[in-house]
Amino acid sequence: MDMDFSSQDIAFRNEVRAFLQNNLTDRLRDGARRTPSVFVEPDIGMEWHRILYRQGWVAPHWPKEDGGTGWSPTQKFIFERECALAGAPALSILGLRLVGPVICAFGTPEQKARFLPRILSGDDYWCQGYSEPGSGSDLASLKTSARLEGGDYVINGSKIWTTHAHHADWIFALVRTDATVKKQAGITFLLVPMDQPGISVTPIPSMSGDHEVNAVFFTDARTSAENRIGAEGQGWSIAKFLLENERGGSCYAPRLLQSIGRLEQLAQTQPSGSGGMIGHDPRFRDRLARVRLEAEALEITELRILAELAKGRAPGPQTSLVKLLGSNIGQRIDTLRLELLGPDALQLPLERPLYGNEAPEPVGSEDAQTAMIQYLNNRAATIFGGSDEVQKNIIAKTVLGL
Amino acid sequence: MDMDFSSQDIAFRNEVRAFLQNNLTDRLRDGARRTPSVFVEPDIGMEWHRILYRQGWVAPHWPKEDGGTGWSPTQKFIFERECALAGAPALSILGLRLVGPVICAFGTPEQKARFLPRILSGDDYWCQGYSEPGSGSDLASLKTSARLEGGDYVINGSKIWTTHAHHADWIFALVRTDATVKKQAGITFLLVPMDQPGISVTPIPSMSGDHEVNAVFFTDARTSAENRIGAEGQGWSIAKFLLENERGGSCYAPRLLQSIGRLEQLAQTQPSGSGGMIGHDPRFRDRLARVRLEAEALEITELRILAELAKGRAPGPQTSLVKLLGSNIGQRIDTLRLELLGPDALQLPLERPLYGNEAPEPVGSEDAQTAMIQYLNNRAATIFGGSDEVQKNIIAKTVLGL
Amino acid sequence: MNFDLSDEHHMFVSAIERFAAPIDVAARRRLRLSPAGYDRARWTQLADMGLIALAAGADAGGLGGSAVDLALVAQAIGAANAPDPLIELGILPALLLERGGAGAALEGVLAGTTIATLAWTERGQRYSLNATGMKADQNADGFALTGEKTMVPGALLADLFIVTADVGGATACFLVPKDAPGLCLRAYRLADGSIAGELTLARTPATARLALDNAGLAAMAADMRLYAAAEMVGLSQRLLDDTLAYVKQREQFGIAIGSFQALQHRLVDCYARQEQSRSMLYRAMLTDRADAATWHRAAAGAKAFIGENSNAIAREAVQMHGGMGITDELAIGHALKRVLVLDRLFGDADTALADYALAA
Amino acid sequence: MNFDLSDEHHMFVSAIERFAAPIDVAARRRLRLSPAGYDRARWTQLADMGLIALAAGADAGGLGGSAVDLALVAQAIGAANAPDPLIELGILPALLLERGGAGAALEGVLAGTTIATLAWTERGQRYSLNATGMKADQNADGFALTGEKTMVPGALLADLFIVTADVGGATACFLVPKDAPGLCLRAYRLADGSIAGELTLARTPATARLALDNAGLAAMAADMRLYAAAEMVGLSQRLLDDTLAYVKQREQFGIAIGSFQALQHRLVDCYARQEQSRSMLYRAMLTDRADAATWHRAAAGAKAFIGENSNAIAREAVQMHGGMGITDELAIGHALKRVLVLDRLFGDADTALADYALAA
Repeated sequence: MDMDFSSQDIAFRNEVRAFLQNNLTDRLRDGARRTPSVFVEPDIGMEWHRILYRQGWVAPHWPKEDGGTGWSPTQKFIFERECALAGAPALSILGLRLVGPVICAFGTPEQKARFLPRILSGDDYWCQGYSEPGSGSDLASLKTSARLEGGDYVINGSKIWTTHAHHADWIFALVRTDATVKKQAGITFLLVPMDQPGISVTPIPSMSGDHEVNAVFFTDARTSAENRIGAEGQGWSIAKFLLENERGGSCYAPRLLQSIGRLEQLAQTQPSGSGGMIGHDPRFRDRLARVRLEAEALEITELRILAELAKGRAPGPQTSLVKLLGSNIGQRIDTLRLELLGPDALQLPLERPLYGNEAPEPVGSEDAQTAMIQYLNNRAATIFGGSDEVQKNIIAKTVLGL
Repeated sequence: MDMDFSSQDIAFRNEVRAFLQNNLTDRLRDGARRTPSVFVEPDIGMEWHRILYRQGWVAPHWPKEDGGTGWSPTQKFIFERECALAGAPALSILGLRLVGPVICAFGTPEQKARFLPRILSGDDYWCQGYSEPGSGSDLASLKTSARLEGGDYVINGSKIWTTHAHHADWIFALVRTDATVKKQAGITFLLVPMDQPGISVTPIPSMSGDHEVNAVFFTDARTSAENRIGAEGQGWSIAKFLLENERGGSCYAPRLLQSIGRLEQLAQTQPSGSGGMIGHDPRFRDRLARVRLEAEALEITELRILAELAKGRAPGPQTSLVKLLGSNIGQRIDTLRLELLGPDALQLPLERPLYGNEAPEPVGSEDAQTAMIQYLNNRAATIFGGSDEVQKNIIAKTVLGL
Repeated sequence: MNFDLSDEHHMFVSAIERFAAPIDVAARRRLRLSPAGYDRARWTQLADMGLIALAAGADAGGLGGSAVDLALVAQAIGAANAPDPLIELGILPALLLERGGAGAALEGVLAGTTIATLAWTERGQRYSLNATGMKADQNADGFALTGEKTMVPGALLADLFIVTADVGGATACFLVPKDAPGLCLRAYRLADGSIAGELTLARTPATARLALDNAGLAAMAADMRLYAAAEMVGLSQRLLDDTLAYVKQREQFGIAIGSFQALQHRLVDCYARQEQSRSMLYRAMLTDRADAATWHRAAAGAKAFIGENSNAIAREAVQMHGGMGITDELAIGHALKRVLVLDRLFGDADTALADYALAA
Repeated sequence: MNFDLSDEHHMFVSAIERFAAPIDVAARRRLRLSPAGYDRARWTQLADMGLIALAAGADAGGLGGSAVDLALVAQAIGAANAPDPLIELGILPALLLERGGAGAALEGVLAGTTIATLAWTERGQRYSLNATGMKADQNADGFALTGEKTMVPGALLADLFIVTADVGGATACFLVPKDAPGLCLRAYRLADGSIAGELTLARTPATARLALDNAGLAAMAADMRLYAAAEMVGLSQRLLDDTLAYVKQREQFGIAIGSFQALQHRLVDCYARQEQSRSMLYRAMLTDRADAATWHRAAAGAKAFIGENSNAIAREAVQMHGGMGITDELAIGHALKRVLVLDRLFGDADTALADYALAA
């Protein structure tokens, strides 16, 4: 038993580190650090996207022939980890992790040629049309309909929680093309251009004051039948393929440990108000230590999954476990950050972005300026991408056999 | 709004206090304090029972005409509270709180005359035949059968978790007299003498080393048809009446607060091993404070229920809430006691009783000698008398309307 | 023993309900997004209802409400998810000005014509009441104040600042009007949508010193802890009620999500927390005030206990509302944010719990 | 990177499984209820399997097992719910005697012919390794010991006591045979059914002093924390496995109780705890030992973390077993009690967590 990387993997890690050192600018790092929403703002995210694109590293999860890197699971893990440790912006997963792999797996050669290069280059920005007002965890009950008219699908209905719809060029959407069959069997997967009169986007303000998600309304919106992925009625199996990717993030620990390290630093400089620093209060100190232990354990849990992957075994629903643990540990960190930063952490600025020249002056510290926004936004971590309740149902059934 | 007792109630409280001062001997108090099992041992319990009997105070929950005290809900509460505060032994609830009220409510005049005086005097010790190996929370699925032969019921089957069956003169049992009807409709409530060849009692050792509960086996055991309470098939409604009484204990807080007070004292004298006392460790101190707050809140929750009762309103399923909270707070106290007493709390003596001349010498302190036994025994608090899960189902349905 | 509301209490509560009813979530958002985070005209209405005057005795021109009255009012404000900073900008200055003998200022506060606010928080002092970053120097004309304060409630509404400052090692309270020389205010938004401020004074003359010592400040803090706890009890009741209603109507997989046992048991835990919070509020507000230490301890314990419960209920309310819970379009998010602010008013849970434990 | 067991590890684990299999719960109870709480013949078998010898290097007559080997053995003991005090009476004295240079005594310990135990706990010192209640005085013949110890493991089995004592402000280890003059032992039963003792020495001559300073003792404690954590991981796996099996077959209301969603979600929480515990164990046992501080910290953190998780799983296992859970007739109760003891071996969760946090 050992938890060491091979010498080849260490050489790869050093290559990644050197690349990050040379290409990850302070502006990008600052933008990432001071973006308290779940998704990074497109200006920062796409700048980093294009740098990685030029390096050929933007799509580690794609097949090599479609523009992927051809990395082993361990290399992918190392890359993700090093990016996290270096404080790189998170890329938008919508094109690269969600619709991209779907097109790679289910698209025709023509669809691949048309869409994949523009996802890689960052020329197209994507959003996801899955959830509907009445269909959250019970996704298969979705109602948005599409009917074929000539060579086009005509789409009516609405989608909700559509992240960055207001930035997107395309939406990939699950639609109902047959209402007469079993609900899962009547669903089709369509790619739809956003820039058309049949689509309107309404912001849904979050309680943090951010505008990330939207409602998207389709009123006789159109897309060519050529933009259907797979066959009619195949949408549900494509959706499941995609959800596995969405839930497949298996590298939470590095970012969590980075956040904890920052709190440990801050705890040494924040006065407790009764002499000494907060970090010396055994109650706070122990809470922070307990979260660190949880994140350190998660780091190994992730490595254990990686070791399975590297042996060519499917990790299966263990990704649900990582999602469950990672999001909950993140929320505990958010709570500790609020505690730690005291009265200053109550500020909730509404200006965005909080980086760059236009950013408002923080009250107290930059950490305090974003602490509340992070706390509020990150309540979503246990809701979106498969809620805690859904993950627990999955694990109970598939892992525990209940 | 106020939380004060009336002057009449205060006069009553003073009367109870004076009585306790004069009658609750050190031997009884010591026996109660050093009995770490859920039920007090009969020698201690029955001695106190007989003292209360002579005073006419042994059955506050019975109708006055059957030997009850005629007290108001507030007076009953005050009595229970003062007994707890004075460290009086808990009486066995089996006769006084469980079968007694059933006989008062459902018994014939002959049954009342035969059984009630001997419960009051303590001449008969009772046990309860409800649960069966296959029927726990789902009590109505019980299988022990009784058929009428001449003037006797002949009983076959088994009961489990029968507290103090090895001390009992009588058992009250739910039996199936008709297997052809809906399961609840075929149940009958019988009183059965224990001293007969058809009954055998097998101890079930608890993990604390105590012998409190038993399995009771019926092999053609007999009881006269005169010992049936209510009609054949009425057993389920009687059972529900009785369970309401069992769950109806609404005075947990005084004993909990007594236990917490004891821990607070101990925390000032137990060295932490790193200078100072455990009570000065802010982590332990805060945990203890949090439990105290929980118990202080429960005290008012109990008073709020009492205020409803005193106005003649039925408190209903709020007793489930008190049971749920009281048992969980008790378990938190048990955990803190183990923490507090350190290595000494790991002792688990198997000798019983731990009071009186034959008692083994404690290691470290008397508190340490019983801490582990209490911790282990009190795991039952959230299981017996309606488990946490059952209580939550009840509250969800009847209070929250889910 | 009686835990029923009196007729008079019912009257307060329905008055607040009527006052808050027109402010739905959209209106609440608009109000909070306005530059001062609140509306002065609405404040006048609140004062006209006598709700601020409740906090002062009849001799001082008030209505002489008891701590029980004020706690029930605060609870009703919470239950209505009302946007009104009654406890910070109404009750708090009224208590201080009456106890500190500033009758003239008090009159305006009770009438709602003057808005006064207490500037006590200092960055380096966290939740402590001891002023060290603001010094008061005595001169021929009285006192001049120099230093910094943060998290001053209602910064853009206030006409009058009550500023705590160090005078020879003790902490005293001074009155400083908003247009005083050397006063500089930087406003910022808090989680509950209100506007707080960083206040800098440079040799700013105080118009008066309140007749209030450290013990008087501690008593005010105990009062405020009780009222913050009371508002949180109201808020968590609202959060729980809204969540129960939601899980009964929201369907997934063809059935109401409230029929899922895992949610049911968690909702029972929330219900148990809420009942315990309410009991703890009653305990603290009915505690005999004859002995200051006992009563301060009860208030500290109640705030720590209720803060923890309310936060837990708020988090569950958001989780069970799913995506809707994290928007700004339901009462849920607004109530959660207000709980976060109140939980830190005059000390967070750790601070209040330590005060409770150490006072034993 | 590789988290699979090696062939050799598989061999250890199956050897322990075979050894433990005949000891069902009834046999375990009988063994634990016997006067010494254990059986010397069984101990000899354990030694014959080489499990004690694993703890010492080849030079010292052992099999030179690594910390990983020993942790996996301890985990297997836990998973089998075996009644064998391997870590306290096997690994612990072997480590101490080897590191302390007591070759002759070590030989008997590895062979299982001598049972040695460490007497370190003092009532007034709680979980601290500092001896203050036992003094060693040097005289012409060597050292004489006077003082008291408590919670000495395996008190009625031990032939040899390794006693920590104060020598001029430092803590040192001395060997005292069970028949030494002035030695007095009072045996008592612990929660896991083993027999511990209170040891009193009165001018009792030590036969040797180990070549071990405070740092050596600290290293031993770190090792023992790892092995206690490993046994707890095994125990909690057993508790979880048994509970999963139980809820699948136990029916109430006509269906398996494992189909109730509230239990399912709690079992997922237990599963998550168990996976995290296992990861933490791997982390600690694979931590590079080159830097003592790093490795001691990892062991302290692992013990605190795993202790908390194992206790939580044990409590849920009892609750979900209902009445059966609180009897002495299932592995559940036995495993819970062993977890309670191990969780306090060389420091309870608070102590270990503080050591971890303060070493940062």
